[in-house]
Amino acid sequence: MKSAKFDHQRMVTLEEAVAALGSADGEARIMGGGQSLGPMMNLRLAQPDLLIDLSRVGGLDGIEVAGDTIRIGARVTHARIEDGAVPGVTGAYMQFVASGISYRSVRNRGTIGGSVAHADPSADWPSALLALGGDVVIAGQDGERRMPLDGFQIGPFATGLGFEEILTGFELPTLGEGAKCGYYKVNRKPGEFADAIGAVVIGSAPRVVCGATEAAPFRVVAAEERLAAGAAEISVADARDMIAAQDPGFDDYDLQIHAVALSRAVGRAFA
Amino acid sequence: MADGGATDGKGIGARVLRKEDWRHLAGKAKFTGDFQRPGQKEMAFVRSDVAHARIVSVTKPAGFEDSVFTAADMPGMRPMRAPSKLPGYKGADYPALAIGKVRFVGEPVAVCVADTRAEAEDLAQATVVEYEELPAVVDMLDAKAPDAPRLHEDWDDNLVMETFADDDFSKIADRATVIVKREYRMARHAMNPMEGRAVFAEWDDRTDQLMMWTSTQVPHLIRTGLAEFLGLDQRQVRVIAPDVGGGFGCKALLQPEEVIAGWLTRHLEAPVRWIEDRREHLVTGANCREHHYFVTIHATPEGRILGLDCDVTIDAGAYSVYPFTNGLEGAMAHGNLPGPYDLEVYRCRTQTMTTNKPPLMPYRGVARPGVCYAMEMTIDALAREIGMESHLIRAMNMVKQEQLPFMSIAKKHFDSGNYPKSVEMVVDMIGLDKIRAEQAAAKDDSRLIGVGMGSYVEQTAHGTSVFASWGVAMVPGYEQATVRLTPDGGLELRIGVQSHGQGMETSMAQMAYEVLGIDPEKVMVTHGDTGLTPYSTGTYASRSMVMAGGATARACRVLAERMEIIAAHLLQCERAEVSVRGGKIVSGKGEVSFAEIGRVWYLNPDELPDDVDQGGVEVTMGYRPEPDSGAFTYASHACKVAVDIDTGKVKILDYAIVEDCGTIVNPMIVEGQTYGGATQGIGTALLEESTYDSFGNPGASTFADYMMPGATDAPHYRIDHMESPSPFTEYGIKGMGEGGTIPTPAAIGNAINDALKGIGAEVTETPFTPRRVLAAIAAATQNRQGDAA
Amino acid sequence: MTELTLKINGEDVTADVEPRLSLADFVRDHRRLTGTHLGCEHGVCGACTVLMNGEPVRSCITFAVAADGTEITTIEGFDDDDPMTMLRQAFHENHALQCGYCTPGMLVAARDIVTRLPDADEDRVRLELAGNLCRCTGYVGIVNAILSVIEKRQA
Amino acid sequence: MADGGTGPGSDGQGIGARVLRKEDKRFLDGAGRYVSDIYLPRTLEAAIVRSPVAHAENLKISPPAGAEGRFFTAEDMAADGVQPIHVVSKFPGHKGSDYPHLATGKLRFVGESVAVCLADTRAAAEDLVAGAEIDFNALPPVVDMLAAVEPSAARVHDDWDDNVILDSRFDANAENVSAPVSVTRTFRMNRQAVNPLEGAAVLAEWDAREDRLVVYSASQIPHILKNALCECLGLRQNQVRVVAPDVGGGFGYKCVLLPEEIYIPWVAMQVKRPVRWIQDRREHLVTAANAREHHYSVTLHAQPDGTFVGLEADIIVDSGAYSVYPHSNILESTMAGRTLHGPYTFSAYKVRSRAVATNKPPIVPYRGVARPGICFALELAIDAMARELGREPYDLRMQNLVPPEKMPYTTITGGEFDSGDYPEALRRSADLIDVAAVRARQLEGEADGRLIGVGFGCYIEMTALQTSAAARAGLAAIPGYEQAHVRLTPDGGLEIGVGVQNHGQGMETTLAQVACEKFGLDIDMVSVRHGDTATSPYSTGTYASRSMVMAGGAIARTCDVLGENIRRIGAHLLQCGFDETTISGARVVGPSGDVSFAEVARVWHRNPEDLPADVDPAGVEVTSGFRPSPDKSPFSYATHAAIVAVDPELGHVEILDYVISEDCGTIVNPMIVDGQILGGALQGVGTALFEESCFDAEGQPLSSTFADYTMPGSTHLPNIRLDHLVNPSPLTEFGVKGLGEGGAIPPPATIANAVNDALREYGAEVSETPITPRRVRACVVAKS
Repeated sequence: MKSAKFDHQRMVTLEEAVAALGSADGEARIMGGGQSLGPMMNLRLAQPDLLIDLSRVGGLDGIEVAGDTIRIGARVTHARIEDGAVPGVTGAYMQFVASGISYRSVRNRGTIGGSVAHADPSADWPSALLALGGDVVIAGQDGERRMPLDGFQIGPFATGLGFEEILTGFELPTLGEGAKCGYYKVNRKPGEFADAIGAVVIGSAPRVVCGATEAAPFRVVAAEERLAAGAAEISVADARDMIAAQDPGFDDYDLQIHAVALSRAVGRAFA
Repeated sequence: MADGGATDGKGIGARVLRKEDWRHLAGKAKFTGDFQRPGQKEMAFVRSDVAHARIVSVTKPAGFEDSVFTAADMPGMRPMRAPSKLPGYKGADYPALAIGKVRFVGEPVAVCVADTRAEAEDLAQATVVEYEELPAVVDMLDAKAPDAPRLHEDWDDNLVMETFADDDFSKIADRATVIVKREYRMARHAMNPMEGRAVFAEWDDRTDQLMMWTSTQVPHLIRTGLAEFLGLDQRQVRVIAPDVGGGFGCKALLQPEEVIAGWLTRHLEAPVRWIEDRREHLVTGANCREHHYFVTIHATPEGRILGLDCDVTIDAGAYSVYPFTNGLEGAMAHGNLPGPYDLEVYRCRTQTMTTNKPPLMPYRGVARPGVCYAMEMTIDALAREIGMESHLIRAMNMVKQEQLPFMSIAKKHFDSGNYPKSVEMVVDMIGLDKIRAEQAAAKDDSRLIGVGMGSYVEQTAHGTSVFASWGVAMVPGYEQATVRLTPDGGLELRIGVQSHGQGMETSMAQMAYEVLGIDPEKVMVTHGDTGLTPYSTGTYASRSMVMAGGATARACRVLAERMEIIAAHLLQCERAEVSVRGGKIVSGKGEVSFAEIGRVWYLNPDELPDDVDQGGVEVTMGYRPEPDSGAFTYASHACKVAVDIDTGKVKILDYAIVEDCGTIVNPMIVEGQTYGGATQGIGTALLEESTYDSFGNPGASTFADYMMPGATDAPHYRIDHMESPSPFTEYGIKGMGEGGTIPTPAAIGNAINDALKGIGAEVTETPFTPRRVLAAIAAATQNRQGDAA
Repeated sequence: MTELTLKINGEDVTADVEPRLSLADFVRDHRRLTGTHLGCEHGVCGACTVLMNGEPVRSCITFAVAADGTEITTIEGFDDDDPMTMLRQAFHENHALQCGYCTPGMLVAARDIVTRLPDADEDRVRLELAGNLCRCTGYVGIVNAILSVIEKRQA
Repeated sequence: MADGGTGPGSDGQGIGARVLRKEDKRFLDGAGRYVSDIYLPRTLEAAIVRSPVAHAENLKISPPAGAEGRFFTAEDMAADGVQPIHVVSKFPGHKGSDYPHLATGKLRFVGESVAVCLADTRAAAEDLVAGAEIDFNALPPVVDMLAAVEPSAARVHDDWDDNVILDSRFDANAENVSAPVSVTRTFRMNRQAVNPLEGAAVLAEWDAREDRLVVYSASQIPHILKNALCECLGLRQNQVRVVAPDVGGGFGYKCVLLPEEIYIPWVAMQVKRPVRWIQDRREHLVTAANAREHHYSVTLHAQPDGTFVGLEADIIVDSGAYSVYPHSNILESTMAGRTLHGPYTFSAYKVRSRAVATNKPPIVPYRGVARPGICFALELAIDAMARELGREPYDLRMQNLVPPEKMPYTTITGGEFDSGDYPEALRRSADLIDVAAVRARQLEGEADGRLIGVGFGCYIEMTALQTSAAARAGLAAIPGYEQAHVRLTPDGGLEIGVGVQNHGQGMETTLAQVACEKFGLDIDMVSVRHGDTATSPYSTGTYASRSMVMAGGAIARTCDVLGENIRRIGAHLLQCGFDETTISGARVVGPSGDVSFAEVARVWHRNPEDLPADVDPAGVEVTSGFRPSPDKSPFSYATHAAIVAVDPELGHVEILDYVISEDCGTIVNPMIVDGQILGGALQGVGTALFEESCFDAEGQPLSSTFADYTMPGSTHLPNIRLDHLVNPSPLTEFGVKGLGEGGAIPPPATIANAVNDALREYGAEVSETPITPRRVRACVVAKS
């Protein structure tokens, strides 16, 4: 079970990296920690012709608070977040999410940027960050641009990134002390990809996400309205209706566990 | 015979072609140097370039301190110690790496480890050893001087050991009116197997064992020695002798390099190997023969030899070798000097001296080439003295067939044979009368023809009691063999001896065939691996065919009984009605193949009888001849030479051999062993010499200055066999691996002296180089001129 | 081929490797450090766990080229390491291994637990071990061994 | 006991001692040597072209570009005269089928070997695989075992008239099978993979000096593999050597012959270079989805008072496409049919068992072999009966277990239980789990809304398969007299050679303990060598929980013989009579003194001049053998009990408590016994809750990575509480019984019963493994 052949280029600047994406013949992929891409390449499910290695590119592993946003570099590892590198309530929420991602030895290599760019529907960050809201920071040939997390992921393994663009980081809201966060992941074994995710962040306005679907994670509108109206819990039965209303194509069991995840995420937010 | 061997010519006596040949012919044999392991390191040695000195300091190359090891850097590695119970024996521990002092040129002082041999040699070259030189003891006779320097400070002389036999000569004085005195020397040389010594060591964590592939004749002895000197349990050592490119004795002993490799691989946690190069071999392997004799024969005018009086000196080098010590040569000389002759009185004193040369090792023939040479040359001198053909003296004085078994004056228990007959036969073969006529008719007085012969008895496969009497560290007992029937009716045969050219993978299979009638093709002979084979002291002393062959026969007979029990059940008949015949178990009611037995035991045990031996179809059995005083092979060699008295060059014109090694297992192999041995004897007689200058520096460290016998030096041998089975051994087999080397120097020396008898010259020192021949002629001419004046 | 310079068990190593060569195959087949085992080659079983710059990583899904400039420690590189010495003894005494195949990765992960989480309790230890599969022991001996080392280190 | 270990000088390293494992150090140092760790110069790596479909015909293969001399197919093997694996059985009506090493004409399961590609690296070899093209006509696959028995089903083997490999009946007093109270249920235990952490691995070369093929393989049965290589490749036994070095777990998967173990060595002979193949995890999960998969419809008949009367069952075992060497493809179905009764008394028995062929990998005997399935079916039926009768499942079992006073007990199908107290095991586990407390807690209910349940599972396990039983099945490997080879080393240590293979069971320690028991010598002086046909006597190998009983017994017998020779020499050195000597503390003890083994060894090897005249020339190296007498098997047994919490919303099951009361006779090393049971139990938990090799309607495997196949992990079991009964077997040396497999047998039954106890208010019952959240939810939903 060995990867197919590919070329490997180590980049020193983002500009080089973007240029390499453009000039590559065949499929070029950005390699962050490689913890998602690595297994797929060993299984030959992914066979890029060129891997662009960003490990030497500066400025991708910073964490800075600037007013009401926290800027997090794409190359920040899950392990750093788990160890509390992100401050405040936002950090506490992200710390909880990070600690449930795979295993420590994977978290030491895996990066938040890689995870979101890879856009595996069952991964944690796409759902967790969607609940937080904020922007994705993207480098391209015309320099840097931002894209809201809302709508960034458009399907399984599909995002709004252009072919010649690189995800360089995130700008996330710094949640106030009063903010409430709840995250509930249904799986059978710690570290496994999720069977269902419920993510709830109540900052300025409630954001409720149903994740680990066949497609992209989505916000559950009815649930957000219910919470905005002051509710402090959502029953499983109600959650089933709310999710079903958005027609995610679940069978009864999937609908059930996503509803339970949502209901229990709300429970955790108010616990 | 009770055994079930069929008689279609694959058993004892058959000229079976060798099973081991093809891998060598295909270049696929695996010698120690052919092994590779990941991360393996190469060893190279810093060796002493002085014969005798104190080590003042060893300076390692800067930056490589961890890659160079001296004895001080190797805790837990003990000097090799080879004890002996012989009275007065002084054994000197042999340190694998020199401790404090060096005692011969080439002695390992430090070992260097690197990824390649070249890099390791770089380190050796860059390592500086400062010596405080001491006067060297180079010659064994000088070594006896009271004021001679001492090799070993704690000794009060340089004497390793003395033996005495001292009969009263007065009782023969009135009859023994002819007294012939001579002095002889046999030079030191090297054994030179084409594959030098080689060691590959690796620690196997899975079995918690030191794995050592080494070019040895005695894997089980090496295992025991390594365990002893590295402080390991025996179970922690596995020694494997893979294909071995010749041994001839120098691989029958534990080598410093083996101990060092064992220590290094364990402490470096990496495989290490050392492949001896030819220069290393010629310098550190200059370790055989080197005897000196004063011989006096007391005889009647009719040529009856009544008494033999001899002082033997043996140069044993600096240390005692494990396990056989450096006293073996002296003890053997003492016991074998009288040869096949029936004497009345025997006085013999052997002195084994320690010198600043490599430790003496038992080379093919062990001492007997020296004693045979001294005795046989003196017999010819007697013959010339009394004007009688020497073969008549030999025949007259030899132990007669009707006297056998016979206890010789040196306490050798001769078993069987007809010694004088071998003399008569070889005289016929060489055509003595024709040669005499040719000599008489000779016109050319610059090319003199001579004829000479040599006879000997060789004690082979001598067992427990003999070695015990020498009190060495390793006494052979009951030789073991394991036979295992395989599920398809084939046979695995495991023996602790080691085959390195003797063809045992074939001859041992012939033994199994003789007992079981199983095709040698279906017999796999496994040897040379302490992990796979039962214990054995190994291959030396011409013992393997007698001992391991005997054990194989015994084990096969037990296996036959066990198979018969199963077969009787399958045939529904009585145990007594079945017997092994021709690779089957047969009875009046039908027959069962070995394959059928294998199938039932392994695959369908539900068909086994209740009285089956639960030990199954794998048997380990042992064997020792009774008595174990040895089987005595003997032979007479005769040769015809031409001596060019202008150049001193000697040419062998004809060479005849009559030998008797009892029952012959495989004539092709027996003849091969004899020819090879005789050619090594020619090397000893005419060519091979490890010379030393007065400081103990070796003068022959390449094949440019060390002469090996080549195709042009070896004659077309003519051989004839006598076959007197030994009454003491399985099938009457006697050992014969060494014999070929024994009488050659004597036969050639006698032929030269026969050629020179007109001049009155005699050669008395091997090798008989042109220089020595011319010197002898010059000396004789001077004497005559002296007489004339 | 890509050139690669790194430290393995304290030794400087330079090599030319195919980019597709995994770090695990590099240490095993090129450096002959076979203590690192492959159990799944997709990052789940943990048998291939080694330290990169002191942190445990999956060598099967980390390409050798990604280890350029790092310090790698494999199971062969812990001979003078106190926590590992304690863990080895504890694994031995608690029968924390049967076939031994998961053991090297298990030990590297265990070392991370006892050093990073000096106060871990049984539940935490089990949670942290979730990324290392053992098919023989039922994890009982392994968990007990790690807990006993944590206890010793607290004393 | 007369043995020396128990005499003075014994330092507690013999039978029963908790000796730490001798083999640990190398593994802890990362210095174990598995097949993939062995390096041979010039080795070529193999990758395999495998079938992409479950069922097809007219297979055509076109080699990839640049593969000249590096690409091999069945045609090449046939041209060389290589024989296929043909596994026979003596059972009447058994349909045999050859197992082709490489597919010929037909493809019968996804992952079946089609061709071998060689290159300098595995990656390059996989490049070749990707370049190979195979063409075929797809056929309708036979995927489900129930559909497979339908007349309309496609045929896995064209020359068969149906897919039933063997249809066997095990009726006894069948006409009286029914009784007033009956419960009928159907159960399914799904297919899974064995998943040793080290997959299969083969490295082969022709060794010119040994003049034979040397095959390194991760095998439990090196000698049997050697037989197979000789049969298939037409080599003489003395032309093959098989080495099973360190092996990373086996569990049954490695006690059968794999096609790779034949064709990789054959390829190595063709290219005249070493060739290795290391199975990767995806290959394992696809081609080794070959364990369990039973279907039962069971009716249990009882008197109103709960006394069991009759047992009726129709069993189907999905045996996959081929028959494996040497254990065949009917071991599971026949064992299931014959021993469904478990440890209970029945007066009537009416059981039909069928092995059916499907287009899936050939079934292999996974740890527990059939018994996890039958235990699951019977024990769940018993709980159903208990609910039917309103009885505590615990009481009902008590009432029907074979009581100790009936030992030895002949079962309704003619088996014989040798010894034990089955009710006591149940009683103890019930006390440990505290049924009463669970009932009380159930009344209170749980704060988190989960449901609590308690369950039991009882079983008996026939260990150390006896000769006659194996002969009845006509297996290709019939165990006979197990051999051991014991050699006294020149320093008084022991080297022991055994033909069984140790891959985690700690035999390098436990087998050494047997010698310590006999001689009382320090265990550090004993080395146990195994796993190499050249260094060990013949054995059918390690399976059927037989090694400790058989190899241990053989070592004991061999030590007795060696002990006599040692005493004879010792007596001579002590100048006393042979009969006056005993062995104790590695010394020969006489009336006036003693002499150490080291001294005896020195005399034999180095100073034989001091040997007595009557010494046995066979010396101090002995091979002897052992078989239980009479030729019967010892039965281990246990009761497992568990408390679970079921999350009715998610269907998740958590094990809160788990206890085991077991009896494996005399315990050689308690630490290792516990380790075997605990490890087996977690595998049972995997079967119960997680592990499933799913196939779609086309027979495509859906669980080809650990992402789709859930392995039990460190969080899935609390610390099990273990309790031991010790009733020595009358049949064996020291009274030991086998125990390697037992732990894996009852967890599916125990956990399922606990889940059903938790769900009883819903009236819901799970009846299929693994008990996934989806399945739990399904039966909750169905009832509510």
